[in-house]
Amino acid sequence: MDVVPKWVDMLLVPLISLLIAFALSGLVIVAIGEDPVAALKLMVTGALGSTYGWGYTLYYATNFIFTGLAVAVAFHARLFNIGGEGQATLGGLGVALIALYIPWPHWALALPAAMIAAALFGAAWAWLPGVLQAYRGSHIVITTIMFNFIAGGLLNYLLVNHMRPPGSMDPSTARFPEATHLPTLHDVLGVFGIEFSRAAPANISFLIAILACVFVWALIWRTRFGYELRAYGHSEPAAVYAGISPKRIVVWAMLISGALAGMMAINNVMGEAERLVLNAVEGAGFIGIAVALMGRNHPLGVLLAAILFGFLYQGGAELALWTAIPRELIVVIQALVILLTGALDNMVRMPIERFYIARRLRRT
Amino acid sequence: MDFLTIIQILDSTLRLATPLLLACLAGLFSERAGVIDIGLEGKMLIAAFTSAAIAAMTGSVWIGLLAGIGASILLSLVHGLASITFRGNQLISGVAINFLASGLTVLVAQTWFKQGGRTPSLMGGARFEQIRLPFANEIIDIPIFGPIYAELLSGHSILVYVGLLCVPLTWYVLFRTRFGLRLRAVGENPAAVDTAGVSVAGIRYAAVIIAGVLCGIAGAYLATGLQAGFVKDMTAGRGYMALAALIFAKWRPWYALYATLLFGLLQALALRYQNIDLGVITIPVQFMDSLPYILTVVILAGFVGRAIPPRAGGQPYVKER
Amino acid sequence: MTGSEIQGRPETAAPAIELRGISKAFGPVQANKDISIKVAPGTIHGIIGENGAGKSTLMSILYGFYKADRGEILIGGKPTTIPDSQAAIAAGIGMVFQHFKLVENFTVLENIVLGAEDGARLTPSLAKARKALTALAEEYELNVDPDALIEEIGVGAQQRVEILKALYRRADILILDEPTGVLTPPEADHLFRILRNLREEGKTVILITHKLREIMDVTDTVSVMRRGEMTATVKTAETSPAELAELMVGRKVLLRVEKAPAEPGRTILDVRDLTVTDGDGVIRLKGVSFDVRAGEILGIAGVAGNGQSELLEVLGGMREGTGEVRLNDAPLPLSGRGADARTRRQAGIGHVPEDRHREGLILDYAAWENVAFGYQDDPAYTSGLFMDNKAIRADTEAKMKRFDVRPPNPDLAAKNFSGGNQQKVVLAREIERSPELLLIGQPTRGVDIGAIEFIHEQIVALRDQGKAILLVSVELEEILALSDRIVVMFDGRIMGERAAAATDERELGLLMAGMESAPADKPAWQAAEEHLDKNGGSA
Amino acid sequence: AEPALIYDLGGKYDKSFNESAFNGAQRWADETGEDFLEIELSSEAQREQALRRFAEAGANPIITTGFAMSSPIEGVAPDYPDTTFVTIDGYVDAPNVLTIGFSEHEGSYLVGMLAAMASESDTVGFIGGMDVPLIRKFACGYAQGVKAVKPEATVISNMTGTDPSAWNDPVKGSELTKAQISQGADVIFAAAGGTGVGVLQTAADEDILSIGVDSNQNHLHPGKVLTSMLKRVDVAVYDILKAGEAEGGIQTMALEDDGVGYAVDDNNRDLITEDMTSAVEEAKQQIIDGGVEVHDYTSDDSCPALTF
Ligand SMILES: Nc1ncnc2c1ncn2[C@@H]1O[C@H](COP(=O)(O)OP(=O)(O)OP(=O)(O)O)[C@@H](O)[C@H]1O
Ligand SMILES: Nc1ncnc2c1ncn2[C@@H]1O[C@H](COP(=O)(O)OP(=O)(O)OP(=O)(O)O)[C@@H](O)[C@H]1O
Ligand SMILES: [Mg+2]
Ligand SMILES: [Mg+2]
Repeated sequence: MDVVPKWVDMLLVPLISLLIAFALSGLVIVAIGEDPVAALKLMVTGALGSTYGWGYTLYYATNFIFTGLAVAVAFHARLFNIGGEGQATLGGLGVALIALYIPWPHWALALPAAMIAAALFGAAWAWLPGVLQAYRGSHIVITTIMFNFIAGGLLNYLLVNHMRPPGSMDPSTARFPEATHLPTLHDVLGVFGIEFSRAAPANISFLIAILACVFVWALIWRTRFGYELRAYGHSEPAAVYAGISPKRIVVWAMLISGALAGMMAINNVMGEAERLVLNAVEGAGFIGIAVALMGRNHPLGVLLAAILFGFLYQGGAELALWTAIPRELIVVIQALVILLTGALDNMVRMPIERFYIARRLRRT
Repeated sequence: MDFLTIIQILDSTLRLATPLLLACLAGLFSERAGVIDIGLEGKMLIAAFTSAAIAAMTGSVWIGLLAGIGASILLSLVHGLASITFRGNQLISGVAINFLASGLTVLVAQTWFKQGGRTPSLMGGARFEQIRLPFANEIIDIPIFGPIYAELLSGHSILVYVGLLCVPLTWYVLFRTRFGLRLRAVGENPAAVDTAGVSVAGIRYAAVIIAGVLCGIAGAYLATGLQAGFVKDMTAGRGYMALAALIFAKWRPWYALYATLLFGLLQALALRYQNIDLGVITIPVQFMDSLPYILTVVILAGFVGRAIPPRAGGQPYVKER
Repeated sequence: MTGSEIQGRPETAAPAIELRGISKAFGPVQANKDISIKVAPGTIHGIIGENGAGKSTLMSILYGFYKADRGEILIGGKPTTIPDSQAAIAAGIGMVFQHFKLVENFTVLENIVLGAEDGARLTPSLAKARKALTALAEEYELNVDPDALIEEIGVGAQQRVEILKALYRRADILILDEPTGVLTPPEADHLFRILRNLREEGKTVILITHKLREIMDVTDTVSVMRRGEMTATVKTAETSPAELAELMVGRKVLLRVEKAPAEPGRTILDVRDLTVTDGDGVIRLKGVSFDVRAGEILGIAGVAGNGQSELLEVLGGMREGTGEVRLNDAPLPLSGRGADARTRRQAGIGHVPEDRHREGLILDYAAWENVAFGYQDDPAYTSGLFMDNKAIRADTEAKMKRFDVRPPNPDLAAKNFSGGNQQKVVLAREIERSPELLLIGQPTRGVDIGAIEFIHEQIVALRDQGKAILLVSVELEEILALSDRIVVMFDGRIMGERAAAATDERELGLLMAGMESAPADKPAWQAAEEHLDKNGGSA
Repeated sequence: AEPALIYDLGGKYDKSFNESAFNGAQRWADETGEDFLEIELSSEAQREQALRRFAEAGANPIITTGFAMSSPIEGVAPDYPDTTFVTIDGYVDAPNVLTIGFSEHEGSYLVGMLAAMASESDTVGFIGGMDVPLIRKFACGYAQGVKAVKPEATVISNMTGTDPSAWNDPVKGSELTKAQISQGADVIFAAAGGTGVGVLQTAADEDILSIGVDSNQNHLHPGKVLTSMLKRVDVAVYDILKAGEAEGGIQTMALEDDGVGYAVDDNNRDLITEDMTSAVEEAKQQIIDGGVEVHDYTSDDSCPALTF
């Protein structure tokens, strides 16, 4: 019998964890001699106080939705994909190749092609760790970490030696041609007569990210593959018993996970930078872990958590711009959120469980 | 490549392998006790910062070293709390600790020193000096052996020698002491240790704290031995590389030495040569940089001898569901 | 509840162990409820009860492995707190757990020394233990190679290591939790001899089992547990198996299965030379051949770990093997394409796995999701790429009703059903499809007696429909009661085949130890043990 | 409008290039009592956001350091025609972008002469940051200066890396220094941003001379730093801020405008003899007069005095 009701597990526990993480973050701000209330105000106005702020918040959130979904899908098969970073990096490579080397007449044609390329490249980078896990039992956590570093080396090599335009000193590709530039939320909402900052990078990828949430939900909870994936995640011997091939599930779960992580590139590479730079992923692969943990691996949860982290990111950038608080504060907050919602989960859950058990005993 | 160059490269191999070795042994203690530690990186980083900061403020590198070890132990305890006491996910805890360290170090450094997340450069007694081994000057002219002794073995910071000494020490502790027996048992089957009347949590905390001490030394070496001060993210993935070395070493102390020396050599080569021209092909430096990771994947794939981790690794010890 | 004391000892002697009002809950499960018991010194005290009655929990509390929520422990009349196993060891208690607590890749010696070292340095401790071990081995007929790795010795030897561990720590009170579950009957006999020897030396033994025969054989006193409660403590000499069974279950028990003689038809399953090698390269099945015919139940007897699990798994498509297997004369692929559970189901093989928690069910899935488990491809359950949840739910409701699953709620997660009801869900899923061949492993493990009767009836009913049934059980009684023919497995081989009506436990017991017949020159236990040590036995 | 400053990845306190920019702005702020906005980038992907945010907030001019800002400015500048963007070391062709370049080869030439004169082993070293034409321009000027004094001297040249991490890798700087010392170098010029800190440190530890870059780094190891090749980013920044506004265009700061030079102060006065000073001053005049022409690597991607 479940000790605690579902809503406690899904909502209350993460919320309390989150509050503790924020309280600790507040202490950190006090400790470095700044005013946490002022900092919070600045973050809120900077991230949510204008369409410009929202534009950035949603831009970051889009990245995190993709990487968060990637982690969540793998988690359902009990695979811990730490490789979002590398997979998104490779996704960027795919997008860049598509955007640079094919003359597109219109973004509406370039976008699907870029999505496919991003997904394929990301999936490809997740494929080998998946295969090694499935067929050789290599621990996926370690292999995906290794693949992150290898992806960094590969991209570095390509940008420095092959993809940087002649005469440029900066190891980044040329700008993508005009025709591949994606409509921003300014353009999209403009159609409906809604004013939205033209400067902010949030773009049509956000809508694709929402569709990805729906896709993942249906995949996990409605399809036969999702049924098998979750079964495998709960118990591998049971999956074998039911005629579900663990190898197939592991490889496909990683492929889908990698594809989702790779798709992030349509947002940051194609939608924002419009060229491929080094370290374009900026840790979003890791934030995906926090987002999936907080969102309890449910697409709706991932969406909300991604927006929360988008807010943190944009708010943090504002702090760095207007105060002496370094941007690294956000890294600290992010660490505390991962620690409390992910690893110290039981610190919050145990007392609640004890409360429920005591209450049940009193009733009987 | 002439002899002197080889000596030089091996010399820097030793320097660069030291933090990897210490961190690798840290991971070895932790994982042999069944606690997986992705947070080696973070612990090294926070130790690097704390040791440099305290050394800069007190002028004493030894106080700095102690402070660095202390900071690293603190993060170890967080990891212990999450993975031992509260039976959380050890991987996630490790990831969080790495983030925490990378954020906190810069945040505090910026607050204390206002130098863009670094500490002031360390001078004089705030740094570990190079130690000249006895007779190094006298025998340097003896062919072959002279340079090997005087150039390669002599002239390192004391922590390099500490790191090397830790290898036999670790071996002894693990395989020849009561504590080692219990520690290895806890990593294989904690229930056996528990029912034998020994506290699983106690042993695991001890292991995690030892890991903290070793990471502390590794970090302090980076900031006060190898370099003269802390810079942002100065561990640069060494913790992950140590983790890779640990797999490479199949969780054994002497193999850990060989693995970290190999990775140190790769780093030394990559530092010196941008691209290695082999006539037929040119090996790009990025490949050299990635080689430790690629090798680890190959090992993990089981093509070069299988690496079997401690059986209880990564699982919290739960008696009552 | 009365304490007990045995013949020849003064009643005034303080009980070796007294428990007062022990209660223990695991989350919502109340495993022990207000339990009190006295164990007289120098006796063998049995504790009997159904699976899940709380026996292991109670003993683990005594050994400091779990902490009781309430209650008192008295050792030799003195109130003692036992917060951890160290305290238990200090109080002279040793325990051999149902699931051994050994470090697999340590040597025997290291396992014995672990936690009982003499000083910080290991070498002297090991040397000392080696000496002590030789003495103990001689004294109690407990032979093991001190330098062998645990993973390389058989379960019987492992159990001896566990006993040695306790004796090395100078235990006066020895608890054994279901020690015979992993032993062949001759080995069990030897164990009981050792226990009697220990009693002669004045040691106190607590023996947990759910086998009535063993209780009657060796104990002086017996306590009965039911659903977390201690229902009675009686002198063994003054009770009978029937009475104990009633005390265990709470009502009169039918100890026999009613069934008509079998009418075997054509051969359904034909197995030739079936061999299975596991992931570590160990050969688990060594060229097994047999057949199962329509309308009969073939029982596979054997001590756990002698290849029965692998046999079920390879037939069920859960692992690969070599050899030849034909179902209704059509060959079944044993490796590569088609050697999976899905294909086996399509070929008409139903499979009730040995471990419903590990394999048969997804505990977090709702009942309806579990009813589709393994049949997720069934066109009736799917529409395109999607699952047809409505259809599955409707089918589940029907199946739950026919198998009297309680509560009949398809949306309840499997983990929230009792063991018996969980097993009924699995059976309903597999039997309702009328498979040509039903593989069924440990059908009643962890199931209460009421459900056992129901389950046995269903199995026999399926047989009477003319289906073939392959039954694996470590409960010899169950095998004898259900099977029409019995095959005994030892060390991956078939030791022999008997008609159920023409054999008995003694004969099967020898076969289970790998021996064709009783040796003339030495006692059966010794022959069995030596035989097992030499032949690796089971692991 | 407030001016804004965006520092490149090495950070504002790299003791070198970015710090020089900061110093110029600080001097202006101290003198005028006015304020400026600033941000240190911590990743490639932030460049564009920083530009836009400052532009949105009305900052003007927006001064950036490092060639890597070119491409982001190219993308952002057209959206804010009323804002002037300044790129130091970069190049952007847009009406509202001011490109500032320096004659690094000339300054490097002078410190190369000093290195050659100070060297006893006739072997000197160069450690560059990221391997890009700009840094080769330093190296090439330096080598020409060395050869001008001692045509037979050996110049060992290493680059730290091929990506921006090369600007901030003191360990690598230190290792390369040791390697060059083992090859006989006794004066080493570090043109490598934050990596140079490791070079200067190791040179001081091993008791040889080093040459700093961009800012005056003589004080880092008094008596051990021969001189510093000054690249007056501080002057450039100060001038822009002082003027209050900037126009788009291209501006080069050469030897004659004191845009580049070499540093002499109390920390290194004893290292530089009269002879050295007079020789270098003479060469400086000749360069300004056109009597000596220092080859600029970036003009044709080649160097007469050094092979890479
Ligand atoms: N560690 C545990 N955590 C949670 N529940 C447990 C734990 N151990 C036992 N239980 C539950 O407590 C009850 C009593 O279990 P226990 O193992 O004591 O029974 P038992 O009489 O030994 O049964 P068996 O004959 O199967 O060994 C069962 O319902 C069981 O599921
Ligand atoms: N002593 C007890 N007190 C309270 N609950 C118990 C006790 N023992 C078992 N339970 C719980 O009661 C249910 C039945 O217990 P168990 O798992 O042993 O199945 P079972 O006895 O075989 O049930 P069934 O009669 O349906 O076959 C489970 O939920 C179990 O956790
Ligand atoms: Mg039990
Ligand atoms: Mg039960």
